[in-house]
Order: sequence, then C-alpha cells, then structure tokens
Amino acid sequence: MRISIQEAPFDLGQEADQFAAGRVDMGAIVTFTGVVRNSAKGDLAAMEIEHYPGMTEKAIEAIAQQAKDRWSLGDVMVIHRYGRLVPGDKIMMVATASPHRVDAFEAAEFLMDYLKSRAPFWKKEFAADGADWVAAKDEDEDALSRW
Amino acid sequence: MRISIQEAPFDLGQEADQFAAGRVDMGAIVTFTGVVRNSAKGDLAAMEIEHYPGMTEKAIEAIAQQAKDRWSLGDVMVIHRYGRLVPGDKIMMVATASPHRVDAFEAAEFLMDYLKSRAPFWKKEFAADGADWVAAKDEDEDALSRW
Amino acid sequence: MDVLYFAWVRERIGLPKERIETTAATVAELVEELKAREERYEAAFADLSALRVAVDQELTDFDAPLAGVREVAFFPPMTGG
Amino acid sequence: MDVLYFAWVRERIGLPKERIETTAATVAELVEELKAREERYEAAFADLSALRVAVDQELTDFDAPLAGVREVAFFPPMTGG
Repeated sequence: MRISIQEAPFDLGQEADQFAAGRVDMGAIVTFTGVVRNSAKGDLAAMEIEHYPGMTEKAIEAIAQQAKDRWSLGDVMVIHRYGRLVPGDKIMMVATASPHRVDAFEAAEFLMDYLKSRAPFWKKEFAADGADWVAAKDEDEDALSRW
Repeated sequence: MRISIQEAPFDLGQEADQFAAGRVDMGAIVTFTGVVRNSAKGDLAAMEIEHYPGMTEKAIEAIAQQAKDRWSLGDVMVIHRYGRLVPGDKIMMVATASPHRVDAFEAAEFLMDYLKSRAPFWKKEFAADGADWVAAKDEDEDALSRW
Repeated sequence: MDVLYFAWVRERIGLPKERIETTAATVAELVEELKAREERYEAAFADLSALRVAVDQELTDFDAPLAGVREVAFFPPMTGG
Repeated sequence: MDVLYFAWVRERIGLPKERIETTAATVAELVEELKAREERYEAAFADLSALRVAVDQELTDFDAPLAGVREVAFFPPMTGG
C-alpha cells in the first residue's frame, strides 16, 4: 500500500507500470488520475492546494484500509499533491488491483469519493477576477451515501 | 479515439501517459488494465486469444461510440491483444477522459462490460490437465443489464 | 457466401472458413443444411443456445435473413476483456 | 493545546496555528471563547455549518470533549481529489 502526499509532480506512466508490475494474481488494475482543469472561461492561472500534514496521511490510510476491508484488493495506491499547480497538471492518482474488475472499479471510486470529502485538502483557484477557495459540492458529499 | 487490436504486448505506462498528455479540459482520466491471472491451482501455462478480424474492430468502435454518446467524454482508448499470453501478461486496456470523474468511471466500466460479452474474442486456457475454452459467465451477461 | 467458425465451433467442424452455396432463406435454415451434411456439423450445432451468430460482421439471431449476405459466422458466447 | 486553521479560516484569522490555554470542555466552548476575543475570530466562526473540526487529527463535531486533547483544527469542508 503506497500512500504519498507530495509537492513534486508524479509520472502517471511510471506509477502505473510500477503498480502493475509482477502481478499474476490480480486480473484487474484500475487507475484514476485527477488533472487540473481550466475554468469554463479558460482563465485559470493556477491552483494552490493546502493540506493538513499529519492528518492527511492518517485520513488517507484509514480510507485505503476501509477499501481493503470491503473489497478483494491485492494492493492500493494513493498519490496526492499539494502546492501550486497549473491547468493540465496532474493533482492526484489512485490505483487498485483486484482479482476481479468490479472490485477494482468500485474500490477506486470509493477511494475517490472519500478523498474528495474526507481527506484534508483545500483548493484555491487563481483566475483573472481574483482568487477563490473552491467550495465543496453537495454532490460530492452525497456521493458518500452510496457506500 | 484509439482502438488497437494487436498481437504485440503494449506498455501500460506509455499508453497511459500518451492518453493523458496535454489535456487541460479533462479533469478525470481512468484506465483499466486486464492481466492474465493464473488459475487457482497455479497451473495455467498459457492462454490463447482468438478473435474475428474485421468484426472485432467494428464491434469495439460501436461500443466506444455508444460510450461517447452516453457520457461526456473527451477521449476513449481500447487496446486488446490476441494470440498467446502467459500469466502476468497484460491482455487489454481501456482508458477514458472526461471533465468529471463519474463519467470517466462509468464509461470505463461500460466499455469493459461490453468488451467482455459483445466483442468477438474467445479465450482458451492451457493448464496441466489439458486445454479448455473459457466459458462465458452469466454474471458477465447480467452486467450488461445495468446500462 | 463465406461461413466462418471460431473457437470450439471451429475446432469441432475442423476448419475456420468455407465457401458455401446455399438457397437457405435464414440463418436457421443454413444451420439445418449444415447439420444434414456431416456428423461434425451436427456436433457443432447440437445446442443452438450455446452459439452466437454474426451476419456480415454484426451480431444477430438465428432467424436473420440471408438475402444479399456475404459472410456468416458461428461461435460460442464471447469471452473477451 | 495547539489550534490550527486551514484555507479561508486561516486567512480570516490571519495565522495558521497558535497555542491556546483554555478550560473549555468542548470544541463548541472553545469556539465561543475564541469568538469573544476579536472580530477576526467572530468573522471566521460566524457560520459553524460552513466549518469542520478535527480533534487530534480525527474529524469530529463541535460537541467533542477537549479533555486530554493536544491539537484542534478548524477548516472548511474539504475539496481534495
């Protein structure tokens, strides 16, 4: 179980390859990668991600452990960046490996839903008309109720 | 939309990187990779995948088009191998890019469910006690009903 | 028309593809014609519920018409992915 | 105990962390104490429904007890992922 909270960029391809390497017991590998999306107006200059060192790691470990308890998973990986990012930058990545595709998919979605609303990260967007903290969406909170 | 039916191995990391490259409009990238899993007894020597050249490409294009009609997708990729594979080999991969994570996940699951049961591939397993065609599972057919 | 066989259907019949001249109006009629030919066809087509059929590379069912068709393929349920 | 602030809570209060000596029995009592201090705390804690709290790095709610606690953190709903 690899969990990394880091300021540095990560290499999607390399992470996916390393995660998948040498598995003969896991038929299904799912990755999710989050990318900084430009605003509808196309004027997002940057995003800053703040987090709560110490709590972040614990919260993500607890979420990953819940996923392992609930689905048949051979392995789980979570990478989440903090600091300054620009549109197109990769923010975060989760990966799951399972004997079965449904488990790999569901666990990855579960991890994403919980990371969105239960891991202590906050995003601030810097656009042409100023800087604003991203507001939590009701739909993200609602997404937790399906698990 | 990249669709490749190939005998040669593919590089998960390289494919994922190429698929994700340069997207500033897609916040969510999902990949699924299928791996040849050893048998419970650990005696799977090899698997042979047969397909129907001509129909395979058409069937996968139709499935991918359905996914694009149904979800907000910036891009879709499907790679599926045929020929002889051994445990640990990557059989196939799908990738989806969407502005939203739910679309990327659902479309990837839809693609997988349809590839399993509607694309003309057949697997034959070679184990210690002989060779056998893999039987289609009722659960795979049932999985289509959720879409 | 060309008739193609895949997976264990191909193995039972013993060839992947053959050219067949037929006046069968539907896939089901073609199957009856083939079954009447030889034991190996009879064996391959014994249980139609275990078979799928594609006409001109589109999945269809056994009452599909054959007028104007160039290619028919028989195979077991797919097991890709 | 250490009290930490994140995101716009940190910005409104104007600092990320401070050491506070308190006899407050619960998080809610601590919040009342802070609000009574200065305008900027009053502004930050005006709408508790817009805030979340963690005690010793575990999410909890405002009636959580503070006995033996080393660290309390206030922040808006998380927006990770």
